Amino acid sequence: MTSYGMVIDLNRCTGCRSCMTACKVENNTTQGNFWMYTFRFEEGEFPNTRVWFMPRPCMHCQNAACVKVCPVGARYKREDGLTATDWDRCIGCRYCEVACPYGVNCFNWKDPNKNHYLDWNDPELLAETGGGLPYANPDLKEEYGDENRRIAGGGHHKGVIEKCTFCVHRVEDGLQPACADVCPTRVIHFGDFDDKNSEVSKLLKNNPNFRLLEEMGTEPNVHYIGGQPPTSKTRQIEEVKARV
Amino acid sequence: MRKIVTILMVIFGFALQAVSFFYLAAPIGAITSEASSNPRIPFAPVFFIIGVGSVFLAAVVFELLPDKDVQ
Amino acid sequence: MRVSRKDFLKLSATSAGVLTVGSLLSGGMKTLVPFEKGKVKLGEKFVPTTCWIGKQDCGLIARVVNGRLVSFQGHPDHPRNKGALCPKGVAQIQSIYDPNRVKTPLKRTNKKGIPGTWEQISWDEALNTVADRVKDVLERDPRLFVWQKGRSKAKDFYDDAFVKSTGATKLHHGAFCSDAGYRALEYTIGMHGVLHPDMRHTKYLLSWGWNITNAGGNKFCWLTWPQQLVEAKERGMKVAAIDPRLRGPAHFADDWLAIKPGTDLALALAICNLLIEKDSIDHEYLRKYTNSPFLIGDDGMFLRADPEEGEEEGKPLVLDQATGLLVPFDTEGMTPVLDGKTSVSGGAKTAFRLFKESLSGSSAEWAGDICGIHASQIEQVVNDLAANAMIGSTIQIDGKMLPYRPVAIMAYHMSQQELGFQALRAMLFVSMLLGSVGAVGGQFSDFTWKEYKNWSKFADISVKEGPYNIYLSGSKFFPINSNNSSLVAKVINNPEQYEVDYIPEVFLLHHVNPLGSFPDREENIKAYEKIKFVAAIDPWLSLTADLFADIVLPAATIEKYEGPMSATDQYVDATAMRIPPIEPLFQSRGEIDIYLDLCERIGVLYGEGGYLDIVNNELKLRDTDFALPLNVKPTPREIFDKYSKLNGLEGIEFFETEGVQLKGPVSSSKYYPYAMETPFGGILPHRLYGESLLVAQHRMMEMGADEIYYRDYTAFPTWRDLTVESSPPEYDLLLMSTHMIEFKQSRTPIPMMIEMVPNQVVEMNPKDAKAKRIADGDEVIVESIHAITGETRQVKSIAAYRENIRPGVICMPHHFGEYVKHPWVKGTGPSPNSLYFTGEGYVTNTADQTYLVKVKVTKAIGGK
Amino acid sequence: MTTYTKKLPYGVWDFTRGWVFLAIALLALIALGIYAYSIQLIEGEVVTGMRNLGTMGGATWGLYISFLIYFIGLSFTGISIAAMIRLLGLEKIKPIARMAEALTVIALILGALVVIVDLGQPARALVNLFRYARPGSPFFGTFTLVIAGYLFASQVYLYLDGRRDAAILAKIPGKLQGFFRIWSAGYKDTPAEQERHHQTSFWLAIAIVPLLITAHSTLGFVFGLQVGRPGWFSSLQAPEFVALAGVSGIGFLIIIAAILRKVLNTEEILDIDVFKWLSDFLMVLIVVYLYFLVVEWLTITYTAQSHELIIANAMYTGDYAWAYWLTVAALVIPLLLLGWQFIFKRYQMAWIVISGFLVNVAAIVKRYLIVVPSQTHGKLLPYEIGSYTPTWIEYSVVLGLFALGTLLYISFIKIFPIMEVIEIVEGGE
Repeated sequence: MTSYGMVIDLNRCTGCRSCMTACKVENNTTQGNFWMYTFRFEEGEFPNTRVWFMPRPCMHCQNAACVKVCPVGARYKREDGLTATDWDRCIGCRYCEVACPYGVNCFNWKDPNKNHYLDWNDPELLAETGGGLPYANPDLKEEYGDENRRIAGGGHHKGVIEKCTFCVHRVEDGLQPACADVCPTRVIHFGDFDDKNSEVSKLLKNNPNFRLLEEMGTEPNVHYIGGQPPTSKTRQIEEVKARV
Repeated sequence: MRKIVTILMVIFGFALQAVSFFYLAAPIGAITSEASSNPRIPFAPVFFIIGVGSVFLAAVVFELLPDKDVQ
Repeated sequence: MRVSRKDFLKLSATSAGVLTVGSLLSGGMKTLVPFEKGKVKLGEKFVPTTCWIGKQDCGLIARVVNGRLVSFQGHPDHPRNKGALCPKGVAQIQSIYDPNRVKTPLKRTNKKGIPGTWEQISWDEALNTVADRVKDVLERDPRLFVWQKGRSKAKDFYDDAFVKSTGATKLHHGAFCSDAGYRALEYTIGMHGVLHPDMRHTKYLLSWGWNITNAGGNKFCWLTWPQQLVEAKERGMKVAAIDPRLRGPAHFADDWLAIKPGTDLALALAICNLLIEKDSIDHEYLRKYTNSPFLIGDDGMFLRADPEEGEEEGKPLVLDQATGLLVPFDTEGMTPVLDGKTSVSGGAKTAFRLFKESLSGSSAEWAGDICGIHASQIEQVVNDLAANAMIGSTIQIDGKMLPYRPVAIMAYHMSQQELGFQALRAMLFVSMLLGSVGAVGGQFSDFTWKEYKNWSKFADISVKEGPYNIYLSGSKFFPINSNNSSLVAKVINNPEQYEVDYIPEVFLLHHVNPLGSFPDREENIKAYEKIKFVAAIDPWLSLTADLFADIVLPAATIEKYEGPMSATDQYVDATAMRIPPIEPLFQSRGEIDIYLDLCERIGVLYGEGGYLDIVNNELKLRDTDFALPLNVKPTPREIFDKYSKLNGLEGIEFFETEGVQLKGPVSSSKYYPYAMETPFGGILPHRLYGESLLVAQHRMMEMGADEIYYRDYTAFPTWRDLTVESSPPEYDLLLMSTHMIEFKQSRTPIPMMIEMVPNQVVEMNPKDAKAKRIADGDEVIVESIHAITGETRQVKSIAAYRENIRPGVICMPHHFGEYVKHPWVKGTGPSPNSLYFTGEGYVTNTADQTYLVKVKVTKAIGGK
Repeated sequence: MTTYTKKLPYGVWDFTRGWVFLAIALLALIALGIYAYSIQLIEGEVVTGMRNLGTMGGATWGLYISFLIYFIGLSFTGISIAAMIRLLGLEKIKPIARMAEALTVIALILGALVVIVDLGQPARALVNLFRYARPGSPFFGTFTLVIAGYLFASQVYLYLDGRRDAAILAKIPGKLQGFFRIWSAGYKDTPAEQERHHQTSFWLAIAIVPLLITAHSTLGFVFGLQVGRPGWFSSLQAPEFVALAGVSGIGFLIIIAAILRKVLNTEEILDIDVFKWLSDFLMVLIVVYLYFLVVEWLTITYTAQSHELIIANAMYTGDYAWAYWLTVAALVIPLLLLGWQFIFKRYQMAWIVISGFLVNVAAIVKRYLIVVPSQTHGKLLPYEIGSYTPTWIEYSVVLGLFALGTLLYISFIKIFPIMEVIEIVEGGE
């Protein structure tokens, strides 16, 4: 068995948000949709202030609230631990979004072609690129898994939900997710928890660790080391105000 | 006769509901694999609705079906 | 055919001499990712190239699918980024395909000073127009031609060659960066750099104004330093942050001294004083390698031996400990007195003694009051420094016993303050007293100990009588001069005040945007109105170009040949190139192409002393088999092909397939000055005592320069009250500008980044805000005042509560405002540059810009 | 006793000018709704005020879902009244039985529509729901039991109850004669048939009561089972939903009955006793619901679990206080009115109707309070507090749905007697 997951080392995180950007480029997510989000936190009062950072991918919970509530089975668990979203099946009821305690789901409120930052159909650009998003990643529209379902978030269909896929298209290719790959200080470690010799298993074994909102019983596959979970006293600074 | 049809319909209705709810539709409970996101047979939910339908349709049958022994 | 990405990497590894960064572990950073790319799909290729956004030129691997750039990932073998990338590095893909790029050469059709209306013209017409104007002024007076570039994205051989072949006046951006720091280090130890540690070994680091999580330190734009820092932290290094704002050092700081901006000199002096008091100083280093034992006469000059023939002045004298006689400082086998005086010639004292005396008042309490921190915190830092410096200890590196002083300072933009030059000198003194300069784990400032040209220049600082050139080099105003282009603007606006007898006519702006990037915007606008012809080479239409350019030439971004770039991370030596993953978009062209054509049309391309000749020289191709013929116009690819061959590679193909040429670890004998056959490469003695500064001061006085110009030309750094502090009391807050990693060093508006930080904010401590009845998120008016002229400037922005900023200080990040013609910069708010001033009181004694001004913040009435 | 010869009773097939004007006005509103919805279809739901939770700081469920609960709530009455008439033999409220049943059917239709309106991919939904719907999802109940089953059941009920009247009216010549004949399906009103109908409706009633409870509970579970949203996770949700459904339903029925009483001038049939009963019943339900509110308030504030508390503060004192206290007022005032009438046995139509109206205001606002605050303020991670303001699109669509419902109702009145017909005596006396 495989059980993919992440170990995120808060000690090393500089909050640079490279992971967020790499995710956006790799998955061509539209404006306002952040599958990966890095919190920038502040605690305490001057001069006893603390500033720290926390990347927040989808937790790919083993006991995922979103999967339970999905009325049509568009959101499902794979044997390898990934929580997948079939963007061909989703009916856009957004039940997964209200059910998820981590706020990782992104709905396509708008036609993605009208929501990709710049006018990619500018005539002179058209002559160069033939139109459409120039850096469109071809892997995203493929089918993945034995079930052959389109879960790599290539759709960005209007009226469909989407979220972090752990870059399933890269993982099935033997690569790690874009966020883990790009991280300047190697904060994000991706691997198989069922493999006792994997980097992530070792990190987990050798470090005190926690999972977000453990009390929700969602059994996240994303573990944190080198820090403490945010409390009600933790203030977010420089928050990204996602807009469509 | 009329009673029988009606009762049969009711039984069939509830049975169909139960079966489609618990066995034909996507399994309830822990979801660990892609399989559990699909109904065991396609359009299982329709069977459930048919079940509900037939239970109440039984009432119509009960009232509308001509009663031999009255004739 | 299917090549696996794995092979691709192996290939690069092997052909680079079986070196992968993995094997050269720099700071133990794991380099190759746990997973390798599987199959390369049809129509897909991976092109190794070099990032185009930042300053440190990270290695990239561009994924190209059917001729389209799809993504960038970090080059796993590149020492500087080891497979990682910063947010801009990843996001630049958006700006490459940005439909708002300048697509064709443009010619202005309306009057200057207002947003331009443009006519698309052919390259021919554009180049000819520029060439004619340049030729015209060159014939009349080369001084009328000014060239300026924002930042060279590689070895600047090709623009240097242009400047030299045309004799243009070259302006920099450095005066707005850390040049005062460079000058201080060049003056004191002859190194071209500021302050950084030997991260592999440092145990205690003073992160002095280093914005760890957002901005670069010395030499690197950003990524490499945090990489080495986290490794060092995990190794157990302790970090004390000296910063008015904790956002930068964040959780990496073990201690936080929330110092008042602009007072670093006082703190440094106090630290020096305390170190001397508790005798935690490296006597041997100070005696052997600095001028601290030199005897200083009461005129402030060195006592010198009688000049031997050939010398115009004699060797400085020291006091021989053994004999008590005055002997030349370099007498063999003699130990000079470090802290002493002599009765001869009216009681001369050693430089060190003078320094000690000059510090007598600089107690922890004294500095604490000035810097707004507790004396105990300063004492704590001093104790940690003393404890960790382990003065006298040595360590074996590559079989050599070297001094081991694992304490250092990381400081870079610290010099952007009124006393910047002397502050950096004083900070360096801390390391010098501890003897950590060049020691293992100690204080470094450049990657190799090569003498920088200014070292000898500064031995005798020339102060000429006017008339001066437009940036006043060697003037009585700014004898040490960092060539501040806003000061140039001021000069252009009042030439006679600065004894300048001409005004330049033709400006060529190479990806530089003075109006957008530099304070002071008003001065610059006024100046540009006086310039007859302005041409811009730029992929985007900068504010400057939009308002004042006559011709705009579209430059390519990453899609061009450029280089060579050093790829060193200070421990591993490597070279890289920028390789075009796709053809230049639109009608844009690489700058080298542009300069080649321009020079040809100006008539300075061919022949001796021509552009090609200088290129040969700069790339060391001259007089080799690979020299460029001086009568044929080469392509950039040919130039780099020759360069590659010269450097023992089969040709440019090497870089086109591998990207990085790994040359192996920097040998300790190159890295550690104590391991060189002549320590410090003979760049000695280090100038604790700034005799030539004093000389310069006297000369300036003689020439009748005002005190404001000469007051900081002192032999030792001396604290004085800052000009900004003389502002009216109602301007009760200090504005300091900051960098955000989303924008730091980025030269273009990247929508993805702007989305994350959509607008300017005024970060202030809730205590200050509440006192002014300003709520978090309120719209506020920030008004700055010029302490001398009383001029005020205003911007509107939004208040943001921050507990990580010391009360009394507010911060505004840079890179906001409409600095370029682009839909995404609209409504991003003001730039702090519109609040800053330049010129006397707001530049250092070396003409470097300060980013500090007094402001008052009020809640905007009827704000949206 | 009134006798009818040619004319159909209760204004059936009698299109007065007032009726026509009303119909036209309603059609206009429906058109507006359709226009608004078409914009939403083309542009996507960006035109609504809804946004993502988390980084967008919005509410991803808004007005539509609030009204889904409201409409399903309304449907409560029809069936329950009908069932009670059968099971408790409440003959005196028999006159309003059909009004109630019609209300149920139409409310359920609106409920079904408003779900579709909320979906991002309505076309897909129509297939995928029938194809993939998972019993594991609390929505399963809403889609199947509530909307399909419940709708079907109430239609059967309406149909069977109408047969006798259809049979009577089938005797009267006119355009609708054929229609009535089909409806009556050979009903002769023989004692045997009457007996049989009594049996059926009795058993139907028995079968329906559990359905009633499950239906309204499942809707409660849609929220009550969500541990991830502070303010939602509560075993009280289901019973609360049932209770509030009753309150709004009865309230709405009172309004309908009162209006019809006027326009069909049937004061003598719909006498004050009917309304007495309704008002007392409503009063009881209000008391029950208020009890739930108090319990809710106690549990949240007493435990003071930080996230729950944020919601609580938002509702009791913060951004949503206005709405919360409006709800409370709109429940307490009717309670006082009705209670006062109950105690002094002095019943006044005006007060009863006002109460009916107020409790519906309360019901709508409370549904909004159930849906929205837990999304905008119920952040378990330190996201920014969000906000949600519906856009004109959402208002127009909801208004359109209301108009549609009304139109359906008044149309039904025109093709079928809304109250039980009194037997025709040939020739009369």
